[in-house]
Amino acid sequence: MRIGVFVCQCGTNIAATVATRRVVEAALSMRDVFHGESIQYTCSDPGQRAIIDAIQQKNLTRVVLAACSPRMHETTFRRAIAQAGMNPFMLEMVNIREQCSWIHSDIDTATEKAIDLVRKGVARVRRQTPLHAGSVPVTRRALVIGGGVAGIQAALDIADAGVPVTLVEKSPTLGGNMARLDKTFPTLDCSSCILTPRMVEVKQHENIDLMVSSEIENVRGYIGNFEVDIRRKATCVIEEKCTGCMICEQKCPSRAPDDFNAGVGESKAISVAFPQAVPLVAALRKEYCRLFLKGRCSVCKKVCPAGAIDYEQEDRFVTERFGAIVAATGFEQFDWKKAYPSFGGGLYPDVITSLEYERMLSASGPTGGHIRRPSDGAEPKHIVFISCVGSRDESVGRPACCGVGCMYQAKQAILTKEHIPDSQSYVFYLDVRAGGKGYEEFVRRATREFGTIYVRGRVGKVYPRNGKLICMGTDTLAGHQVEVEADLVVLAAGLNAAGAAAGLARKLNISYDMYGFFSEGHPKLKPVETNTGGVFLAGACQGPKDIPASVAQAGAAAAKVVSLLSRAELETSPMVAEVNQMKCTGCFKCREVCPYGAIEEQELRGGRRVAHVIGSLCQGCGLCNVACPPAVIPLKGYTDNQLIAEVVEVLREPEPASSAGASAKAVEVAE
Amino acid sequence: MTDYSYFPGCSLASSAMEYDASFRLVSEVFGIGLDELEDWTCCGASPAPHHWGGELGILLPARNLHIAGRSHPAVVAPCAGCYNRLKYAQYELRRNQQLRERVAQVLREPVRYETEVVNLIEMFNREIDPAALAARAQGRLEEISLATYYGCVLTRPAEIVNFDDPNDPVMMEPLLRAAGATITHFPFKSECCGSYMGLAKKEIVFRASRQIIETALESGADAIVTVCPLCHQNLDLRQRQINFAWDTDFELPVLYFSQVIGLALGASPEELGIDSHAVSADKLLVKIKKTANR
Amino acid sequence: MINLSRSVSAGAPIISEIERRSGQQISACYQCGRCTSTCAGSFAFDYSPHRLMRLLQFGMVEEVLRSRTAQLCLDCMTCSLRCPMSIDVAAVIDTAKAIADEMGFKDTERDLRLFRRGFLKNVRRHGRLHEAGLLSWFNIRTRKFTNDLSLVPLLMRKKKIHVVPPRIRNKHEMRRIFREINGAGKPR
Amino acid sequence: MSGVKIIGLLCNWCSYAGADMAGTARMKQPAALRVVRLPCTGRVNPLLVLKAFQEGADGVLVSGCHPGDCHYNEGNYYARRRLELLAAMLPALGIEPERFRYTWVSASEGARWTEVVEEFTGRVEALGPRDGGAA
Ligand SMILES: Cc1cc2nc3c(=O)[nH]c(=O)nc-3n(C[C@H](O)[C@H](O)[C@H](O)COP(=O)(O)OP(=O)(O)OC[C@H]3O[C@@H](n4cnc5c(N)ncnc54)[C@H](O)[C@@H]3O)c2cc1C
Ligand SMILES: Cc1cc2nc3c(=O)[nH]c(=O)nc-3n(C[C@H](O)[C@H](O)[C@H](O)COP(=O)(O)OP(=O)(O)OC[C@H]3O[C@@H](n4cnc5c(N)ncnc54)[C@H](O)[C@@H]3O)c2cc1C
Ligand code: SF4
Ligand code: SF4
Ligand code: SF4
Ligand code: SF4
Ligand code: SF4
Ligand code: SF4
Ligand code: SF4
Ligand code: SF4
Repeated sequence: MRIGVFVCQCGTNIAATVATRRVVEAALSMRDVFHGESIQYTCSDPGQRAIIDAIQQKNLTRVVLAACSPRMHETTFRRAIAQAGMNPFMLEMVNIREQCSWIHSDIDTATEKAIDLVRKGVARVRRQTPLHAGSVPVTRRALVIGGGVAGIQAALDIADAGVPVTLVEKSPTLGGNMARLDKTFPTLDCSSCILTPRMVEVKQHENIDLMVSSEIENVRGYIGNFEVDIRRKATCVIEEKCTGCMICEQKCPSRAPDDFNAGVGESKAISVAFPQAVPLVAALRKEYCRLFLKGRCSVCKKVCPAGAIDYEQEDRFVTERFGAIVAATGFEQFDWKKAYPSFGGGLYPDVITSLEYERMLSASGPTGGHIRRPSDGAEPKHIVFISCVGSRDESVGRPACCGVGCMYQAKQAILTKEHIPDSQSYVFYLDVRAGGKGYEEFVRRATREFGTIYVRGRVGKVYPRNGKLICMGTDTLAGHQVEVEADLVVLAAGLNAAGAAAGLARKLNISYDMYGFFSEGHPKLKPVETNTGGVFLAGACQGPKDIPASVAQAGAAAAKVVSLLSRAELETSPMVAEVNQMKCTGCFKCREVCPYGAIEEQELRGGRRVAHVIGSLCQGCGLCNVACPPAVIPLKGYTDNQLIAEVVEVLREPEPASSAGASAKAVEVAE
Repeated sequence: MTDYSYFPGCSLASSAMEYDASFRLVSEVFGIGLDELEDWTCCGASPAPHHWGGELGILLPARNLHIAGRSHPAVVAPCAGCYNRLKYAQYELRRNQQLRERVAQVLREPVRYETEVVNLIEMFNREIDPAALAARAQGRLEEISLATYYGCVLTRPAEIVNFDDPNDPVMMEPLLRAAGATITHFPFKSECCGSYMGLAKKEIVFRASRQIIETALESGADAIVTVCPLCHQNLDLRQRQINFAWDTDFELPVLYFSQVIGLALGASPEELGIDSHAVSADKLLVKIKKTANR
Repeated sequence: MINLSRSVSAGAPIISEIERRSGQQISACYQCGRCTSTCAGSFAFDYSPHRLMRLLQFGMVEEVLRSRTAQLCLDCMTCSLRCPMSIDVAAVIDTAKAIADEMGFKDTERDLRLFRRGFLKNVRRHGRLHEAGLLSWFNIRTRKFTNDLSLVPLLMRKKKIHVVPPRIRNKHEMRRIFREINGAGKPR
Repeated sequence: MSGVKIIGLLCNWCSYAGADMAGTARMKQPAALRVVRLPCTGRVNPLLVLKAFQEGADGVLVSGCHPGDCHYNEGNYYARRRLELLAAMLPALGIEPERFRYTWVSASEGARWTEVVEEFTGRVEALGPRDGGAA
């Protein structure tokens, strides 16, 4: 056995804190280590070359690389050593950057720790056996969850590439939040004008199967082969028959909140979400319907000219297979009411959220595009916009920036002036974040062309006085307390992931942050991937995002999906469990714990029933390994032997490095 | 060589006489004729545009511009303040018909306002060939480092005075370099010296001028060169007051541009009025190379 | 406490007058403070230039018109030169000063006003500035008899100060110019 | 130098990534911890923990995904059950239970990881090296 140890300097990232030469010398005194070398940038071309050369010249059979996190570069280096003709799994990376040089300052301490880690790596790689990747066929069909602008874009891009897509949207229509917006920054083009044609395209696309009023019930499987149960919720309307004539809505006697209009205005128990909805069908909400609550009505059924009403309808479940999944479930505004009693906590009808205001601005909204105070329907003249409500506020546990507030406030102030020329808008802000292309210019227009007064400071309190809402604020620039007697107050409430995103994340096996936003694989290098293979992210479900960014990310996710599904087969990880059937007692404790149903019974020739791991299903969690009473189902790459050796070696006091041993083997330190 | 109408302004006729003397001397050497405006009056300086509605800020310079219109195509105003006032009046008269009528009404004559207004730096640059100057200077200033100070109103507002780059004026440099002098890197060349606050609000002058002197010294200059009598007053006449107020011990001579050119030509400090400054220029003067007379 | 909903509309007429006369747009200022950073006089002001702009944006006209800033500004235009939004701040302040004069706000920086008035009176009388006359007049009026006295011997020695005032020929024209301007508060 | 050595058994998907994040953000930490990477805390055999103590570890820290967030759906539930049992056994084996900790740190919680390391190292240092363990 001939092991090579390579110690990366990562420029000065490692070398400034870890004496890499000392690490190499220490490594050379370890058993079976025949080569030691310190490399400036190992992942660079010459760095990889150096490893390959050393393997070939010194006939190395195993490699330990002390560098950055294996989560970063393990695949890079597996590929490199495979090029040298070695089995790619005979590599062990120990992390002396994230776990050493970057978190310690003292060179001796860091070097000593790095040596311990190398010793651990050597111990482990000595017990490594060559592994060979298998392969599984890929299902050439994609699932997009969420029908906002991001989901629409992703679905269209994938479908245009010829890959069939199922788009699952939980509400009765496509469009998401963008459909609620009036005009959009920074160009002020009309939201529905640009979105509606895309929605229609989805509906008509031959490769897209659109499922509205549907949700994901359950996800099984893994990259290339997911099996998903979809719940198609009962709407009591037969989608294929409904023509969207809205007669039912007109005649329905039961009032209901208007979800689409963000609660501004009212709707009916049966309704079409909005006139441009796609698909244009009605949906009935049983929780508001007189028939379901009191047992008497059926008006809609009587009036429907298409005979589309079916009160007996029940939730249906369909199960489909997909090779890849794009989550595009978007965002919702955080409920500010509890967190901000100082703004009335929801008691003042004229304190509204920005999304509610969007509906008021929109010509298709409940006020027909007229700005009206909810309390008395009067046209407001002094409108106060408060930014960062539930954003950048640690006292309410929400430190993040909402990412879009500054921009849409500038937009709303501009639109306000256009709607009511003799109005005056005020924006209370912390700092105006306008990082995009053309954004700063847009904000400047709000002040210069539309006379918006920007006041730098948080509002302390909003309270009613003489029919006005007094906003007590400050302007830190003038150094004065200020107050505005407002007619209407609009809050830029912070953003959360869409409700139930956390539940979906669990089903998809991806992680999420404190706001429910899904975590990307790497903030820079894998912005649309997740840590679960085959699951991608698009739009505001990953974090606050405006439309251009949502669409860009959706396009990127689609490209990832298409490239994944362009392959007929996928390589599977060989780091799976394997039963030593000779010693298996057939207790099947392993099968009980396996989350993937990867363990089956097999009958040996003598009739003995033993466990068998289906390699393509096993995900390598190791639960069975621990559960097995006689310990005969090792997880390859993480065997008990290996783990114990790591622990033992890392705890062992190193014998003083025999310089003789070191010099006996050639020390090569590339500086 | 061209002849110029010459508008000295109040300062050059009194507290800045040495500026007038040195200007005339250099002009004479190069054969530039100076025709002092007949019966000129004050340009209005800073107070005029800022008092009594500001109308005086146009009328006073307009009267002088009008007189200049009688003789030569260009009028030279060495004082930066006068120059700015004349340019300002001209700019406003050019674009405002009503104003022209108003001025005509007061002057009892249609106002002549198209005479070209030039500064002394502009005039020297135009009329003096650097090579000719170099030939006459014979490297007299080779040991001398100068901080060229332009002040504020000479270059501002750029769209009105249209003189050099307001952010980094350099027009003094070609001639000074030709005369052999080294120009230091002087970041305060167009900051304000405190303007006319010397009498009523001294602390502003003390602070502003102190920074200018300090930075000029830091730049390694042996002297500051200026074209503005008010700047000169603040930097030279008040240097002792500044030292007293800030507990500094500056001793940095401040010379007019024309005086420096005069020195390059070999004129004596007395002829150029350098001895009339508050801060002694002796240390600088010994650095001037003793060469053949002009 | 500034009540924005009132001050903004109350200040609007004068603000737009300032904007019209100065040719500047107050709302263009985004409060970066560069004007103040570069101002030679702001340490002596009550409102630094950017704060003065802010007060104007908020319609706080009276504060601005009564401010010492409006009087003390040197009109050096450094702020204007450096403003990233290309606002001629000096012109704004200058206009405010003019309007303050017209509206009779006369309580701030009396000495400075006196100086300017004395200067112009001096010029009216002699046609050209009589520096010695202005100095002694100013010192007597402000009762600061020793102001700049230390400079006098030097000036005398260098013959830079003239006891006899300058004379011009066309004195009536000078008188007429001063007579015919319609500025507020000018001496009759 | 504190002189104690701590073994960290970290799930690749959550805590190992969280530790990476802390490193990337250069959050300084005490140096006593030596990390062993595992696919899941469900792979942690209690015997491995005992082995670590037996070999002289002064503390053992197991950290994985938050409950419900396991990359393998439920691995951390199994881990929790097993490790709770283990923790209960430790005193009988003469090991102070404070020397063992089982916790959750997600991939985005670099700061929390740093706190956990600081807090746990502090705790183990207060107890000092184990008798008969690493000097
Ligand atoms: C007040 C306001 C004004 C704005 N103005 C602008 C602007 O002018 N310009 C601009 O560029 N951006 C603007 N934005 C941002 C813009 O709204 C977002 O960038 C955009 O809507 C994000 O699109 P999305 O598809 O990612 O998410 P969404 O629009 O939120 O769409 C998500 C979709 O997924 C569905 N869904 C959610 N959960 C599930 C689930 N579990 N299963 C199935 N379906 C699900 C939802 O019903 C929805 O249809 C504004 C935002 C706000 C709050
Ligand atoms: C000082 C600074 C610090 C930054 N720090 C961060 C940070 O900490 N984090 C972060 O996320 N981002 C940071 N950024 C931003 C980051 O650098 C950019 O987002 C990123 O580099 C953009 O990558 P790119 O490939 O689009 O462009 P580039 O990196 O500019 O690459 C463009 C390439 O195209 C080549 N090229 C140009 N024209 C042609 C042509 N006509 N034909 C052929 N080739 C051509 C160029 O030579 C170059 O190699 C920073 C930027 C700056 C300026
Ligand atoms: S391999 Fe890792 S540690 Fe080495 S240079 Fe590359 S990034 Fe840095
Ligand atoms: S359900 Fe019937 S009445 Fe209602 S919209 Fe559809 S077709 Fe019209
Ligand atoms: S049954 Fe009656 S109440 Fe229910 S949705 Fe139909 S019309 Fe409305
Ligand atoms: S985008 Fe603007 S409004 Fe939203 S939190 Fe950030 S700074 Fe505040
Ligand atoms: S737990 Fe072990 S012994 Fe029992 S069936 Fe599975 S492999 Fe065989
Ligand atoms: S390691 Fe074992 S428990 Fe985990 S997936 Fe594979 S077979 Fe199932
Ligand atoms: S013009 Fe006035 S405000 Fe502007 S920099 Fe000069 S002194 Fe300051
Ligand atoms: S420099 Fe211009 S933009 Fe900046 S604060 Fe001053 S006036 Fe406003």
